Amino acid sequence: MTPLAKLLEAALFASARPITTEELATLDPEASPAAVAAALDELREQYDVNGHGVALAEAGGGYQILTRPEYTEAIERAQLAVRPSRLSGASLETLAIIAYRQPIGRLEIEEIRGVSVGSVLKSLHERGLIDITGRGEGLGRPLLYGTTSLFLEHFALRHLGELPRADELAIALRHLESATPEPDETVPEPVG
Amino acid sequence: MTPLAKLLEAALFASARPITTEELATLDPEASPAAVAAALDELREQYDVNGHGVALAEAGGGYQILTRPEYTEAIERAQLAVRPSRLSGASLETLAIIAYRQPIGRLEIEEIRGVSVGSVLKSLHERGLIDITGRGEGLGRPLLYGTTSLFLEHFALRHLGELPRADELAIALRHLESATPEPDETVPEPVG
Amino acid sequence: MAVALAAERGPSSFDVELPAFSGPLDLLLSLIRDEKVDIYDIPVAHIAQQFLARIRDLPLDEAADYLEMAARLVRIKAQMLLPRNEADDAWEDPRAELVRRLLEYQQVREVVDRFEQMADARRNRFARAWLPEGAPPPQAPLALSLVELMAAVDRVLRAAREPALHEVVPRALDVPGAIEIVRAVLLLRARIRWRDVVQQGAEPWQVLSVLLALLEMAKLGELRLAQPRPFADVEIARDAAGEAA
Repeated sequence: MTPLAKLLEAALFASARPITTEELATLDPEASPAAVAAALDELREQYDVNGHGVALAEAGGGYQILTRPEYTEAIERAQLAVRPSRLSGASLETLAIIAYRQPIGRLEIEEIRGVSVGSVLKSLHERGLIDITGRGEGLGRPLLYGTTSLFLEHFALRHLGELPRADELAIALRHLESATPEPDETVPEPVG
Repeated sequence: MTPLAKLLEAALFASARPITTEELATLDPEASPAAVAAALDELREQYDVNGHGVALAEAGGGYQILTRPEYTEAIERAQLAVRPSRLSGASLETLAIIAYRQPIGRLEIEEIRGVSVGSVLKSLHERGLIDITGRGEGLGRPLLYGTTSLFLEHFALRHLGELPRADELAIALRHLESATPEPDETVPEPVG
Repeated sequence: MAVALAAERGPSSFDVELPAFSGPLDLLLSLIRDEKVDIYDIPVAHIAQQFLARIRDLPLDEAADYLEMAARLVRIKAQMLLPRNEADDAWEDPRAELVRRLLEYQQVREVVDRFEQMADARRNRFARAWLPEGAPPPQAPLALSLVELMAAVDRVLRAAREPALHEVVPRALDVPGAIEIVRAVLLLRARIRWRDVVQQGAEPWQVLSVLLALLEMAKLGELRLAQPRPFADVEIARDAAGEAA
């Protein structure tokens, strides 16, 4: 392996989170972006061709080393590491809406989900999957939410452009967008 | 690499602590102690002979994978060059009020912003952008905040008088603050 | 959350079943599927009855979201019963809004299914767990621009001055505001770049406002604009004539 590939490997091993290419480039000020890209290719090949228990993965705008899925069960059985718990359905629904509609306020999410989402937003924020990205216009200047790089990592996405596209879904989003603008002003009368 | 060596590599990578040979043996119930020892040798050799940025190390009665010491310095140096972080909208608004209206207490900031700012003040203080500059008059002698020299440094300003539109904005903010709560107070005097 | 609570309460008929739904829309979709009805032609009276039956035993604190939907269904049912003129072209199906929401929600569920697959694939791979000890990593340097600070002042003034009214009209361009910001920054620095006056993640109206402001100021001779090569960052230079301050 070239010295640069070794350096990148050491840096990736020293981090639990993905490292962006810009950050990798700062490791060796002499190295050109092309050289960094070549070294990453070299590392990937080393892991894939030579046969390793780990592999180079891309997520959240950066690179990280992850174990190969075929060893997960054995590692968990030996109690050497534990898989993180799954997100609840309520969290996933909220996250899906934020991912596609960001920046988006709480009321809008509640309008789509039909339930209040205060505590779900709080827990997603605490887990670092969403962040407050600004304030909206209008009454009370509501907080707006967006997804974080940890969100991308959680779903092994390189960037938001890799989200399942609307036209891949059974019901096209465009269709709905055009019908959306009507705010739900006609709140039903309380039934007496 | 043999399947057992790959499994050991994945486990050593995913574990938060060094793993003993007994624990390594539980990964594959079929593997004999001799086979585990041979796989460890194979992994060590793979790292040493092929040239890697990491190495197999023995410590605390167990094994772990460590980055090679010659890369430590470069990795630490690169951590210093991490991506700059940005202030949130709420922090910026609070900082702006303090910059133009210092010295100012928490309550006055909250009157202008309409939300509580306790945690925002704490984080601005931790970042060294604001400091406590004194105590105000009145109930409880509230702490007063002002900006620091680090704040000026960030904007390459020599003194606060160089802030754009300093007079105009300071007056505007003073209006807001005194106009909001007390209806009995008259229009503030024009500032000379 | 609701799942755990209700499950603990034991096997009283609906309690156990209901929390499997993540909300009233989920329950409604499931009813539509179970009853094999056309989502575009929902028999509201029947579905509303089923819906009410399913939520009857929900504890009040959990039922609020469901009750709102129940009220909506009852209202739609009533509207459907109103006599209407056959020739009335303007008649709008009272169910239209509900159908729209159901379709939208169905799409969310579909995305959730995909998300679950993606998350499971990622969960099956471990990241590095052991990390070298040492001093905590230094705090990342702070990116802070004067433009951001000025924009914050603007927001403070705007938010505090304007009575809290709901704005329905989309945000108009704010060229004068943008001119003031560019002017303030140019007062301090003779040469700036596009990035210095447009915040990261700026909304289209903000970008447009700055663009128009720059063109206007260039026309007035306050600044000069240059782009060294295609797609390069636009350079903004204070014009000697505008350097009055």
